[in-house]
Amino acid sequence: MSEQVLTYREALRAGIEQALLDDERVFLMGEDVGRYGGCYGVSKGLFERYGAKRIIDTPLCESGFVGVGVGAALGGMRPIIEVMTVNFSLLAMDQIVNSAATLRHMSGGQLNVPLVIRMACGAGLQLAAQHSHSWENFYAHIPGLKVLSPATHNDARHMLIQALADPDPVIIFEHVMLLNTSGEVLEQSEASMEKALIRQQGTDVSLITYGGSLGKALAAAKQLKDLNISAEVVDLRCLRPLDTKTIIASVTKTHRAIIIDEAWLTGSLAGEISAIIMEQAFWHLDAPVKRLCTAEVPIPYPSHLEQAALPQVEQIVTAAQAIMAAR
Amino acid sequence: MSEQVLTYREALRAGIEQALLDDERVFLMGEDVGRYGGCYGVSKGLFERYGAKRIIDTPLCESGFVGVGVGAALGGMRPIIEVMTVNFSLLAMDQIVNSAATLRHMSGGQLNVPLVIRMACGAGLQLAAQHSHSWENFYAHIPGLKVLSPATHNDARHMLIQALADPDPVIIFEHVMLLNTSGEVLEQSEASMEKALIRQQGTDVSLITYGGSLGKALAAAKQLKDLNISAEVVDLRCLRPLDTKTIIASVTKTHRAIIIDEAWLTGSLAGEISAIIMEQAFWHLDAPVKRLCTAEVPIPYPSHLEQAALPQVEQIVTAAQAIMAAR
Amino acid sequence: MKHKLHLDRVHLLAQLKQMLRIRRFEEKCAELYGQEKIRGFLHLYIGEEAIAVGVMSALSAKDNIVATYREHGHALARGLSMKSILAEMYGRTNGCSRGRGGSMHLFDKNHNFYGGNAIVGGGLPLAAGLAMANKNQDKQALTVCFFGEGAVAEGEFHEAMNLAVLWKLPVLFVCENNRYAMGTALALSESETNIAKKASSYGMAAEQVDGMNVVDVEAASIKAVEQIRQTNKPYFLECQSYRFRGHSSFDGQLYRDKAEVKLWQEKGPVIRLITWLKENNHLEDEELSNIEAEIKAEIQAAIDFAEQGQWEPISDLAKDVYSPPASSTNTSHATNKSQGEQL
Amino acid sequence: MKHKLHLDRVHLLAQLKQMLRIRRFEEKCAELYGQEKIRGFLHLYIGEEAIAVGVMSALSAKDNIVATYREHGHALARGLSMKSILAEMYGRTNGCSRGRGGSMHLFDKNHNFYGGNAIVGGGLPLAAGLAMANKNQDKQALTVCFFGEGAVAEGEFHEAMNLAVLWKLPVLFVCENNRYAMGTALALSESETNIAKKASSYGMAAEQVDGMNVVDVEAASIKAVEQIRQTNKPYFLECQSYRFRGHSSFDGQLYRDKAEVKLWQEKGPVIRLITWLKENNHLEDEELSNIEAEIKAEIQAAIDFAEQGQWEPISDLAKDVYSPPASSTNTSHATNKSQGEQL
Ligand SMILES: Cc1ncc(C[n+]2csc(CCOP(=O)(O)OP(=O)(O)O)c2C)c(N)n1
Ligand SMILES: Cc1ncc(C[n+]2csc(CCOP(=O)(O)OP(=O)(O)O)c2C)c(N)n1
Ligand SMILES: [Mg+2]
Ligand SMILES: [Mg+2]
Repeated sequence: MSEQVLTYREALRAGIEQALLDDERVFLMGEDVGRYGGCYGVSKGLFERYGAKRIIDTPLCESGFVGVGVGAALGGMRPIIEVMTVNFSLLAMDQIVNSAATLRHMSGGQLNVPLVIRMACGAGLQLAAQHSHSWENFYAHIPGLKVLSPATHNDARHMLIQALADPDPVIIFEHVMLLNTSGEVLEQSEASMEKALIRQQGTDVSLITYGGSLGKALAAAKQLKDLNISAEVVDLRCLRPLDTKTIIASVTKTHRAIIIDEAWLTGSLAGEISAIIMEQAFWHLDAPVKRLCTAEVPIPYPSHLEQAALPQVEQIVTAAQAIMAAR
Repeated sequence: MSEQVLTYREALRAGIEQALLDDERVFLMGEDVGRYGGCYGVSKGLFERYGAKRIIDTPLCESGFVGVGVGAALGGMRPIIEVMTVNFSLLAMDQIVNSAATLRHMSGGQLNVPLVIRMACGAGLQLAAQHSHSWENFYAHIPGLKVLSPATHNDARHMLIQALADPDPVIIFEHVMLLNTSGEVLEQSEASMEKALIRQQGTDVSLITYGGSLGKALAAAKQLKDLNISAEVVDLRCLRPLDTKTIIASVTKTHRAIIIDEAWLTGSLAGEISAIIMEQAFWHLDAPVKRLCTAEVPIPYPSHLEQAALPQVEQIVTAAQAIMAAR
Repeated sequence: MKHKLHLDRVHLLAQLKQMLRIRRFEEKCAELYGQEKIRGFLHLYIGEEAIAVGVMSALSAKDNIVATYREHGHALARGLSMKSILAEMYGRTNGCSRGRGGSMHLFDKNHNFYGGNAIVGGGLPLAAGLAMANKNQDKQALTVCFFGEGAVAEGEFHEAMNLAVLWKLPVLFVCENNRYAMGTALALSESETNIAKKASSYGMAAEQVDGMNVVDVEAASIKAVEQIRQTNKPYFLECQSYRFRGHSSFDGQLYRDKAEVKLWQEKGPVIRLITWLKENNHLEDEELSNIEAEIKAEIQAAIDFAEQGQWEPISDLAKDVYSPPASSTNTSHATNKSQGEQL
Repeated sequence: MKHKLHLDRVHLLAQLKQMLRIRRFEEKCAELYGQEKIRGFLHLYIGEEAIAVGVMSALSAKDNIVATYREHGHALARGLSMKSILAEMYGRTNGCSRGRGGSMHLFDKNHNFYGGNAIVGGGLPLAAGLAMANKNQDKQALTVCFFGEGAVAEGEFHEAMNLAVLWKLPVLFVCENNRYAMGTALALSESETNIAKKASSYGMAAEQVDGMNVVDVEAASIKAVEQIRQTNKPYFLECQSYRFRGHSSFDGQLYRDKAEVKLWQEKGPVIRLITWLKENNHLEDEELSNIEAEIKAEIQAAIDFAEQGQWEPISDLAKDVYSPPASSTNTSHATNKSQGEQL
């Protein structure tokens, strides 16, 4: 099977392009996705190739154009909506949560909202308090939504197509720090979009993570190997529904878990996963599950403070050493 | 100390009235708080007594009037903003999260936003999928905010005053099913607003809860007594910051915990509390912490389905029995 | 597909009957609410019937409807059966939303009736999106979006108006200006109280119409619908009206005078049409009582139907939160097997 | 407090100097960004200097300012020191927001400078709220709110316009219409491209002004400010302008022609004022180079100041997320002790 090395940005673009080619009901809509090429350059070139009917620049009105997307999906289209970044998605949250997510259930199963919403997320670019949020957990809380977090280039390439094949609304989070990185892309996805994947096999401790933190977990696993600690790295991939089976299988094998999550600690998905392990693998644990999350502050601008706020590789390594030493 | 029996609604109103009398910078603003008397009648009579300058009816524009509240707080006023119900608060969430919560930190400590936002919340009135949300967890996730959940009549009476004394933005959740209930009101609050309180002492299992579920936990505790299970009931009161000390003290005493939370399970505050117990009291646990939350569905209209979705007293009793029997 | 305004007797009697169906149905709903057969919020349309009836009679079956929580009238006028509507309000599985939605969330895909939205303003962008889908797929259909004048202050109103005009979307916006949003009078909610003028500031064709006169509403709607079909551009109707009852089941109506209500009741859409028909000898007392009798029977049948409806079993609570899994051929991932082989 | 328009030479030279300070400062910022001294997003105001300078010169020290992420010019023109602004962009504790905010979040309470808001449209309701506080407390101050034409499509714009007019709030809304929101031209974002007309549809006093002409902007601002102080009602200025640089540090500017940019650059506010002054013999080359030299020195001093600034210690990361605990007398709860006694 042929492989390709692409940047994460290119992989996303290739996914969008495939979607546009595969299905004429698909269109991409959002602020500056067209003539500008996307605020992070993801859709560059698509406007020129697919035209204004399929690559739609919207005015600044998040609630408005997301609502239009919901309506268009109801009406038989397959919209890909780009909300530039999750930071602005609060303005559209009512449409996503009160309309897109509820319509099927509250209509007694009559309606479908086959909508995909893409958002950039995460910190690391020194964009400060209003532009650095990790709010995957807000959307992962909502019944009726599915939430994806492609952490690898292959998932960046293929998850959109999987999301579009799903008849229900799917939110995809694209971490800004991944965009410029390069990685391998296969011809197909490695698994259904709802499956967590073991990115590194290990026996001593499970590092459970997603999105922008996967790379950190893998780097930590590498360092831990030199310290004779065998870390298993679980990439959640899908944040709603959670692939509980894979999480529990890993923890019942390693008996220890550290969750790495760029959200603020309190109310993070990391807490949810810790609670799930508590409920389903308590008797298998050799030590309490540990969470490494972002410090509970609005992200400050200077790099040293921003990085101090975020979970880091060294912290994972230290935490893994500590968890191995526990009791 | 003199006591009074009031409905929860009356207790809230008495708190607002005290605030208006205590401080002329205080005003109440929101949709229909004035001439209509508040969508749930909380502010009935205040418009007549305090006039249009202090009891301000707004047009329907949640983002707009909450933003006005943030600005007015910056400008030296002490606004009490009523967002009719948490269901509509998504429309104002950007102002709350990106402005009110960040301004102090990102201005380097120069600015303060002494704002109180009240919202009705919760299910039980058969108002269906768009009007029954329990989203305390969204706000409890945000650094810079404080989040209160008065579950008793005394807290309904006094927490607003405590919130107004705080120089930072505070969100208060008022569960709709409590409004018509009557209870005792003291002349003062029993504790600072950030303290969790033990509402029922016990030794076997901690029932940790807040808001609309406190009554259910207390009812369960009563039934459990007859079953020879001594349940301790922890009323969180403040959802951000969490009073971790009180939670951990209770669990290290009882060695077992059940968290009752009206939010949907995944990503609920219940998960956060379970994770905190995991981290801080793991070695004290005799059984895994259990969560009782709302079923992960948009709340349906018919009573039997709505009630089936919500945590119930019988489930708490059963869960407590099971947790006592574990291992 | 072109509708003409019929001012003939037969048509007017049909319109009267439609309005009376809504009126009598909702009067019964209020009663049933008192008996706790219907629960939750109940928003009555009484006084505003001419709007739904007038607008719906200008539409074709392919057109889409987006309404609010005050939508019994729209559902009835659109052709949803009274049975399925009442059963919905009873919360039974034979209701139009399987009982899941209740009064505020009536849906019927067969009638292109897209709810039943209880977030004020929430339906406006949605309607624009349906219109976009129709336009892009060359369906010769338009979308009608009903909303109250209170929604005009919401940001969604603004965003939807702009997008609809900017993108030339075939939507008919129908603002039901009943002068109050809960207890807030229009003058307290809008700096510009002429809503049609407000709409036209977006470059939209817009007009005010007497929402208490079903003939006027129908005439304006026919014109609007024709123009939309010709131009594919949006159109805005502000229908001036009045809600005779409280906002919902919980409303002391402290914010308005009884005298004001009475004044408006006197020019109500039903009484007005009856009076005109009678004065012009188009309506005999007997005809009217026949209509009333038919409606009464229809309501009784609806009650029987609702009463006989099943409660959804609790085991189905989570059904339809998500669609059933798609057939595996639809997804583009390797099977676990081949994945194992790749690794 | 009443400002008069001074067309005398001294004042015009001062205005020129202010605009040049902004221009040269930002040119240096672009350079420093290239050197990675400044990070994050950097939105340059180059081309639009006449707006901030013209408006600020009509204000008093008590008035409040709310700006956007493109606010270096506003901060400078308002009187924040160049040092504290640059140090902020360096992320140092001697910056105007202690280094926490960076380019997009300049704050200075002493100058009533309330940011520095990076959510498009987010500042509009906030400004209305500040105005409400001023009005209710009888402070003789108004609030100026700057925002781009892109913000006009946001719901917040609509909500804030309505509230400001409805409640008669003393705000001056200044729309900086630089014709693009990132890469989206005005005609693609607004169905009505006359923004002042749009504002006036809310019943607001509104006018368009040439935002490339500092004298026009100042004159219009003085008039607006006077009217606001007299009537306590809002006022709207649409300043027509152009951004000479890309939207931010990451912008290939594929969405517009170089020729278009050049055309606008030729009528730029700085070149225009210089040309006029020179043609009228109000400005000698030497004076200009003196001004430039002063500015150069000021910039160098700012760089030195910023370079010498401290990094906030990591231990202070969470400082000021919340205020320090209030003294216990402020809260109305019994102490733990007395509570124990009660129970
Ligand atoms: C976003 C939002 N805010 C508030 C409410 C509560 N609410 C329901 S109806 C209503 C009044 C709406 O008035 P209007 O739009 O004029 O419609 P009418 O009820 O008069 O038909 C309010 C405030 C809501 N449902 N949604
Ligand atoms: C709510 C929101 N949506 C999107 C963005 C991303 N964004 C930042 S600036 C901008 C363009 C704003 O244009 P305009 O209001 O005209 O101001 P200008 O940048 O031209 O000064 C966009 C889309 C944002 N910051 N906030
Ligand atoms: Mg109304
Ligand atoms: Mg612009």
